[in-house]
Amino acid sequence: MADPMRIRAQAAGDKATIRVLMSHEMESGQRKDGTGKLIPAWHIQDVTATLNGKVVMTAEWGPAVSKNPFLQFTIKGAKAGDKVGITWKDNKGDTRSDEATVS
Amino acid sequence: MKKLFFALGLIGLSAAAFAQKSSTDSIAEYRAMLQDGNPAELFEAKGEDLWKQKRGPKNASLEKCDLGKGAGVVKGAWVELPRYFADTGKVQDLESRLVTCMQELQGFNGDEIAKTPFGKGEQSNVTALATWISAESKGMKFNLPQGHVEERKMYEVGKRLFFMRGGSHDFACATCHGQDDKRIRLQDLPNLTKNPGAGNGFGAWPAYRVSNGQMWGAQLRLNDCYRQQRFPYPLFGSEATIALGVYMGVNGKGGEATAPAIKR
Amino acid sequence: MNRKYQIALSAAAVALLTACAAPMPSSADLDKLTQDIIGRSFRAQGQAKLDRLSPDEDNQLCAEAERTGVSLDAKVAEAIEARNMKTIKAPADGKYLGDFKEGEKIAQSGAGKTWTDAEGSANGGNCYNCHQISKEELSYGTLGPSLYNYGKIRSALEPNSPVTKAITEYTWGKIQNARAYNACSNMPRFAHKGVLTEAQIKHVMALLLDPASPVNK
Amino acid sequence: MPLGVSTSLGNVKRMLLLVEKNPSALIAMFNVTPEVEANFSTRSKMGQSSDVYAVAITNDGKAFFAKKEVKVTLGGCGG
Repeated sequence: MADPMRIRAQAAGDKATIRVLMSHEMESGQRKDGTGKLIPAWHIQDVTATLNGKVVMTAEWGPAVSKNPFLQFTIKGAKAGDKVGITWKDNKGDTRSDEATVS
Repeated sequence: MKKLFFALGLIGLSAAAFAQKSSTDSIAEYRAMLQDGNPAELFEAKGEDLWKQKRGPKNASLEKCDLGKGAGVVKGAWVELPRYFADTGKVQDLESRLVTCMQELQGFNGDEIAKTPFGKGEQSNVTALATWISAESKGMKFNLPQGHVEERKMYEVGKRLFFMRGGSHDFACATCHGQDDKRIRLQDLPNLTKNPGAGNGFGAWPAYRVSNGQMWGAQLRLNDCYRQQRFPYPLFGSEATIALGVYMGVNGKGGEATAPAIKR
Repeated sequence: MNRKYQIALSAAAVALLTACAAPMPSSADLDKLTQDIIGRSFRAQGQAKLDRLSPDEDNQLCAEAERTGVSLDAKVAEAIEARNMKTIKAPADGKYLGDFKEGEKIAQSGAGKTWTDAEGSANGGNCYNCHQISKEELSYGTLGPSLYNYGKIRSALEPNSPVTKAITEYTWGKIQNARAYNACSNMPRFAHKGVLTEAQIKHVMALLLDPASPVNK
Repeated sequence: MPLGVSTSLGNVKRMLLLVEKNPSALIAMFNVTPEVEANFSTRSKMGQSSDVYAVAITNDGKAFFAKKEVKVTLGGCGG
């Protein structure tokens, strides 16, 4: 199973800034291994963000997002104590969900 | 039919564009943008778990490991390493000391770990542990002990190694890191013979490298310096690498620990 | 009586001093310890063999001067320069300039001679790591002086002029073995240490001295 | 390479980040809801210097874009 994400959710005024670090190889499919064989692409495809269980953002990613991806976005109306959930799914079907509380 | 509007100013795209400004400004902007989310945090979390987890043939955690400030004391340990350890009779840096603890407390084979390539197996665990332990000293000031004669000897050996010219290109560490305000390509080179360079340079590793997505400990940092210096391969935890650590760390006394940093 | 007392006192003072200083070895012993540690700390890997750890006399002298901050005795420096001057060879066919476009590629490349480079693969010159050269390349280092307009500002672009001849020969020698001109130069000795071939050095020469090279625009 | 895209436009449905010279040019597409700001940051691999595009697509199907040239330079040893 994939390693946990690091999610920081910080409220300021009537919104919260969400910063996420995900643990993933994000193999581009363009690199070759030691024997010259192409390493198959392996990357996060779908990202979903929820606020207290309700979907507020979805994203589709290509293989060119950096290894151990970083994502920052802002949720309107989120306040301290709210739960922010992030789920990613990669092209091999592996998935990971983590949650953080807005502070 | 969709219409395409040219709407610069309505949409902002931020990216450090090297060509459009002075290169120094662009690089500063690029670095500032990186600071926001340092994937080293992922390794810190892993390292903390590894410290507390019961592992190895003896099914023990590392919570009794003595990093120099007493069994189990993590905070502030890193800014006093490398230092002399009476139980091994050696001056050890953070990574070599961790291997000692993994051997003594958890029953791993220390020689096997030292021989494992960087980023593989238990070696990647050593890096994660070092990342977490260094982060626990973030913001503290370097204060390597020089009270024991072995520590003073290692400083002098480190100094000799730092200035030693060799390999196919006659390079020494000092060739790149012995002067103020120099660059290699666009990269600023810290002067490691004194502060602020020594504290800044030595105090930044372990660091996450964005260009290859790898977490590098101080041992790998030195290893790659020697590679590019065209020297032979320095053994993991070898006395030469530790002596250099003592030399840089003592020169950096009073400098602030910034590890784990994020690098290009 | 008085005298004896004085002697006893000074002996005690000396004893006290040595008690503090005794454990720290002499500089020569530390040199020896460093050699022992080097012997235990490295392994040969790829083309980077252990003989690379045995510095020649030139390197030993320069490293010591740099470490101690005591500059080399003028005579010693001259001897280093004279030794290195002897290694410089004029091009076999008398032609100093190759193709500046090839020279730019060599100046850009930092490849070669590391334990991860395949043995026998082409080496680069690493020039941009330390020098500004063409105006177009923004990513240049500052360890060495700027070489932009190298030939132009030295008035070395006029064919058959004595200035051009002198600058050309000096530049050739400098790239072949920089320490013929500056005993402890940080610049690699490209010909002497087999980093660049004669043909490669000609290309780098052209980058610096060909009137058509972007460097001289 | 850190990349950010933001807009003050209302009624934005989608935001895209593209690197023209990447083998797969589309880096990321964000579906915007009323609960989030049209402002996202992520990081991309870039093999060479290229134009980078940010595109915003509104609910009525219009597309707006901004472009920036990003130069990828060679690093030295160290860092």
